[in-house]
Amino acid sequence: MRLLDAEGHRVEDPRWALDLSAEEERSLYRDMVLVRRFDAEATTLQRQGELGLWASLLGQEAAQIGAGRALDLRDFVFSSYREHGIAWCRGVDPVGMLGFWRGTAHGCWDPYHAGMANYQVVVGGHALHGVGYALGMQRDGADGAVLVCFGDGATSQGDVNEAFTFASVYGAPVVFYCQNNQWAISEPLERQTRVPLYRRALGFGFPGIQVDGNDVLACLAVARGALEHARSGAGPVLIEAVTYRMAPHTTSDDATRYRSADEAEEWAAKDPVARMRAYLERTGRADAGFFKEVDEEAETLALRVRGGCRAMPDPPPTAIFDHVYAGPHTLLDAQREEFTAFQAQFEDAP
Amino acid sequence: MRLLDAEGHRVEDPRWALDLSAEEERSLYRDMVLVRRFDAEATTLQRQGELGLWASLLGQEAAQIGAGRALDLRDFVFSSYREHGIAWCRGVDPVGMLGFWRGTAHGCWDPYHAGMANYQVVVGGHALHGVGYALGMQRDGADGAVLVCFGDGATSQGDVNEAFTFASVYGAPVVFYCQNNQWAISEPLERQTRVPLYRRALGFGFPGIQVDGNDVLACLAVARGALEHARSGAGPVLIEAVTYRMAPHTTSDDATRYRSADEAEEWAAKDPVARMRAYLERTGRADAGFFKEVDEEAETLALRVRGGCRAMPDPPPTAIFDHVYAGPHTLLDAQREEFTAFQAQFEDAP
Amino acid sequence: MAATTLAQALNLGLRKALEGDRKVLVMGEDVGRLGGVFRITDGLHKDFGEDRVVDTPLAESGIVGTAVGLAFRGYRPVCEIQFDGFAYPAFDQIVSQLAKIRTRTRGRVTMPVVVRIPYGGGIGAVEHHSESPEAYFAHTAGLRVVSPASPADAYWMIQQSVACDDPVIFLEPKRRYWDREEFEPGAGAPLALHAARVARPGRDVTLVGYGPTVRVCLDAAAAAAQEGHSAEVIDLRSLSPLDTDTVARSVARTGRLVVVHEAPGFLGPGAELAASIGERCFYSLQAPTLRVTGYDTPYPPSRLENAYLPDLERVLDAVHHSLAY
Amino acid sequence: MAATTLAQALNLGLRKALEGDRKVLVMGEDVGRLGGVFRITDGLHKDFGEDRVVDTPLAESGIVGTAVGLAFRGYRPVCEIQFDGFAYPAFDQIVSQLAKIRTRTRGRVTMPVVVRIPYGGGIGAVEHHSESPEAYFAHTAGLRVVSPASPADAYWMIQQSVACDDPVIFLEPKRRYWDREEFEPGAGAPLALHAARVARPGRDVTLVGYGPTVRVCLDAAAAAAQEGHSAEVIDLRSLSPLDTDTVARSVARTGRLVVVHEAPGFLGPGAELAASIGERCFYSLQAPTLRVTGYDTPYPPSRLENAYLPDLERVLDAVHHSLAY
Ligand SMILES: Cc1ncc(C[n+]2csc(CCOP(=O)(O)OP(=O)(O)O)c2C)c(N)n1
Ligand SMILES: Cc1ncc(C[n+]2csc(CCOP(=O)(O)OP(=O)(O)O)c2C)c(N)n1
Ligand SMILES: [Mg+2]
Ligand SMILES: [Mg+2]
Repeated sequence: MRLLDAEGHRVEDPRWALDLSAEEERSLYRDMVLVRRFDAEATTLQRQGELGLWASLLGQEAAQIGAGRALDLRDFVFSSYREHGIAWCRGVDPVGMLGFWRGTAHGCWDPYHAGMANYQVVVGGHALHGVGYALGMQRDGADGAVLVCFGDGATSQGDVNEAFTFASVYGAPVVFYCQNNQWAISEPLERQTRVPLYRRALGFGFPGIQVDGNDVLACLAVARGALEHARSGAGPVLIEAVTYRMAPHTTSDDATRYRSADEAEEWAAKDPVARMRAYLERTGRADAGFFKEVDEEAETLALRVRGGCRAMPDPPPTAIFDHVYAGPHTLLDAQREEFTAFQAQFEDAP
Repeated sequence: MRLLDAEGHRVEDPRWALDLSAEEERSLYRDMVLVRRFDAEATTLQRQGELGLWASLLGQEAAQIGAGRALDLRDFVFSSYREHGIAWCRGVDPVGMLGFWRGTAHGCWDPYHAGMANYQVVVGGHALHGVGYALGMQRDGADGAVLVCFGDGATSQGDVNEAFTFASVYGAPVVFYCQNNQWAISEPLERQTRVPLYRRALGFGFPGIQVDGNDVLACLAVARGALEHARSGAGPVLIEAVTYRMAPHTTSDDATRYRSADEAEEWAAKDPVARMRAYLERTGRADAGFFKEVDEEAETLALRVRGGCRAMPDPPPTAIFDHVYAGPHTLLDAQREEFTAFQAQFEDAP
Repeated sequence: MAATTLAQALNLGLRKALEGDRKVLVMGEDVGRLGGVFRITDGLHKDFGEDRVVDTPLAESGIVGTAVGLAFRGYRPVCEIQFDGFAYPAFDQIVSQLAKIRTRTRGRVTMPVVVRIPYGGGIGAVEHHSESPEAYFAHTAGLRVVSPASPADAYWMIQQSVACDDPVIFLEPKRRYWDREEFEPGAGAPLALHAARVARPGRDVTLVGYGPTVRVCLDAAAAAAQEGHSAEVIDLRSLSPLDTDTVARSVARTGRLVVVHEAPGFLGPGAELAASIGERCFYSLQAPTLRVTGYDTPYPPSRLENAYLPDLERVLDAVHHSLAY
Repeated sequence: MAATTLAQALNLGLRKALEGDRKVLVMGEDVGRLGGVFRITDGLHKDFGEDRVVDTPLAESGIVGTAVGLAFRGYRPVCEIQFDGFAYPAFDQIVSQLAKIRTRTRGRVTMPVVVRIPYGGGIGAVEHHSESPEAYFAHTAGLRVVSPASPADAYWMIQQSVACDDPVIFLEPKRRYWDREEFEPGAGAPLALHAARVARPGRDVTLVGYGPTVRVCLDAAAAAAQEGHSAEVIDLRSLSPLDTDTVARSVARTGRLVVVHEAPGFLGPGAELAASIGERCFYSLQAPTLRVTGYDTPYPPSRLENAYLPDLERVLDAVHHSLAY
């Protein structure tokens, strides 16, 4: 499924009508540029030692902004560690996202406030959470849906397939959103599947659809449709957004060990941000002033992120013991006390 | 897929030519009668306290004998706890099968001798073993295949789905054989899936086929075809044999709590043994003498099983410590010594 | 006031929990129409409906994983794992998710999930139906682990566990399901969920058990009494946190400690008690803490389980050894 | 003879194992072309081919489960789990299958499978990348559990583990991957796989560590020496079985034991040592066994890990406490 071809020509697909104002289209572009700039800044901060690690979304901006903008306040998201663009759409402060990568907290935003759970590191571990949350919505008579985001590699995990079964059997309002970025660290798609991933859903008894993940309009249209389907009580949908991880897996990774420059180049030509820009330019929906404005906004954001990250304080060491249990716990309470006493000893020292 | 209709009329299916001699067909019937009799005897032995538990295969004779007879010496089987009929076809002594249910041993036949692993109790736990074994065959250049047997309920387990992925990605010579007997203890098929189970395979990129599991000819033909497919290097196949668990889940279960007499009756009309008998009778491939002979053989078998079971000795208590490790292990070796000394104390007592 | 079995007491307790809070759900394999293979949820499906008493697909990770999601949404799921040996497919969801989500979210998301697991041996079952996995869970930060040994405790503790805002691994001593006790459901006030209980007072040696081995300890104490030794029996009731105060108070008096459990001894709960009581009661201990436990082998076939399980003879032997120091 | 890192030593050992037996396979996520995220399998894919150094689908249960099947067929798979926190999805296959198949089949089927797990903290990583799951495995009958602390041990122990006919959980102290040592690969005879080693002799107190904490113990011993206390340091090397003989011999002389590990203390390896040494050395112990361990919390975010991990100060403090008894 595609609504913009690689050169940014609008294609019509009668099944997926999408009627956006020029302003809405510009704002999709704006979001993509901003999260890309944020992402680049985070990579820099990692190189400067401000972050321990960063998993770049470079190349996946359309997939994430498209799906992220299809969501509304009724919905809830469970994602992996790479969905900064979705978090952005949920209103999570980018500086806030960095705490996890800096090592100050495992979870750095309020899930209920954002309508999105914190990053999940265990590949596939959150798919069942999404289904469970959706079962809760079902029981509550709520009219939202859950978006569960994971990668191509995650489809091999037992938990993801169990999530497919539970969602299908109970007709849970879930949209599974698989960003197939062609790689799971160093392993190409062929190590996870021999057929396109969207087909997995059919074997579990619900619809699967493949979308051009570098086409923000298509991602938005398909995600909207799928969410509507789920919200209406018609059960789960699997979307496979075909995209590309343009950066290494994380800042710790060296992608040159396992993939060719040719491949990277080929996908660079399909750059999702450039494609949307070409569309906006060609159709005259945005002018040079707009692009300049967005670029400036991106730099301002980068500055704010840099400053915010550097200013982010370390939590006090006793935070180790916080929030492990809701109620008292004799063992842990004793350990915290001992710990505090032991630390005090050093603080008293000259 | 079906080669015998419910009344025992032979149906031709050009994709599944099956050219059996009358003798071969009679022997399929004989196997079904014998394992059914064995199964009934085991149920009796359980009631008499000779066995702790028994999982009856009643109703699944065609599914098991059909697949079991499709195997040859090159192949290897990984099964769950209900595949007594498959074990029978692998030449496992029925008395030997009972040790597990009597509580004298967890594994009561030599897997390498039988070409079949011992019963697996963890639902789905063995599917990956089958794939791994098949990967070994592949590396050895062996020309056999692996048959992995499990139930409808097992298809919900993560491990079974991971097995599908591994088998598909590596093109492993495996036939997944799902006996869909409509129930997982008290849960009907709808609690595991909304679509026929054979379709699951398609989503993983390999063929799936549904067969009438109460038709021994069809089961044989389809299993033969699938094994040939796998052996030839063409990768895995999933067979869904649609059958019915005519008995309760195990001797501990009370099926009247969750399913209707109507349903049982409906399936009784599709009895796999009766169907084959009708075919043999109608076509004159077997006469009354044959049926009498088989019935007598079944009684002899039952007698032998009864006697063999009752005579089965308990292992010595020190067997607890046997075979836990291949080599010495200081902790366990010390425990065995202590245990022996402690026991000796009581033996010395008057 | 009739004698109630432990199984019935659990059923009553679950019923109370379901009645008391509409966010409470019961979920698992065969818990619905069948009422569970041990009938612990008998009748609940009929009375509370299939949205609250949920038959799940056959997948333990799926059960616990969706329970985590339901808890995220404000529900209080009570999961049943059919037998101890089938808890392991859910291990990742229990250890990496259920136990850690509260910490991960800095307290923003609570996980009031109960995972009920019938555990232990002695019922003549086949492989994987008789295991004692408590050490795995007790070692896991973020979980609470409890096990009732009597019908009254079962009745109260299941309700306390459901009411608890932390995840609770609720271990049911399956060979005691049919033990009877007279008690008045709803009457009286229960002991705190994590408090140990002196089940029989004594002076010479402290016997500590939980779940299925409390009875074994009581029997051994009775036999020891016949020999003129006074054994105090403590029912731990909770394995995480452990009520070491109660054990230490007892050992401070008796000077001797014998711990009895079915789980393998190596790195088992007995090791922890030996370590922590060793530290707390160093000067009062007259003998090393002795452990009477399952051997460090896989659980044996049922015809050998009597030799595997800690029994009166082995406990008594340990008492003699302890007293001989 | 050049200084070799622990990571390189593992690589050399694996290479030797692959060369020595064509049934040996290496399998896991990213172990092929990438050479593993820690480069432990660097170059092996190129030299031994993709049938022997196998990139697997992203599924840990699948990795261990297929390894079990391969072992059934006569292979000797060496599985890599990418990080400690990702071992749990494979827990059922490890605990209910890998560990038990030999017993289940009455010795007819052996399981010469090695599961390599980089473990422990101290590298500034995100959640799930710094855990110490050894207690789960050491408590599991049927497994052997070892952990090298030095390059030479890494080189030998990985080969011994591959040669072992039992399943071995091979724990690699990831923060020591880059530690260097001079040794001659292939020269000399290795210590037995399950033997502990006195890493530094001493008289006053015994410090026991393994994997990443051996260095912490040695540093603490050096600091203690400055204070005039002579600490003996033992590197356990094996957690199952535990070489309690070597520890008991030391404690019989020193009378004092401090155990140091990163895993949470509650029901951790330190508890087992306290219990078994308490039993073996009851009359020689001058002080209770003290434990310096990770706290009983989830592993904290990396900015707090220094406060979480046992360090010189905490070990020294325990030494002082022990000596004060
Ligand atoms: C259960 C588990 N196993 C292994 C890892 C290590 N790991 C982190 S990301 C990753 C690859 C994930 O690939 P994919 O699902 O395609 O997502 P992507 O990173 O491409 O977005 C792996 C193997 C993990 N985090 N969790
Ligand atoms: C992992 C696991 N969970 C639960 C069980 C308990 N149990 C035993 S058999 C069974 C139902 C299996 O149903 P199915 O796969 O359809 O096989 P069938 O018994 O019908 O042959 C269950 C839930 C188990 N053995 N293993
Ligand atoms: Mg990917
Ligand atoms: Mg079934």
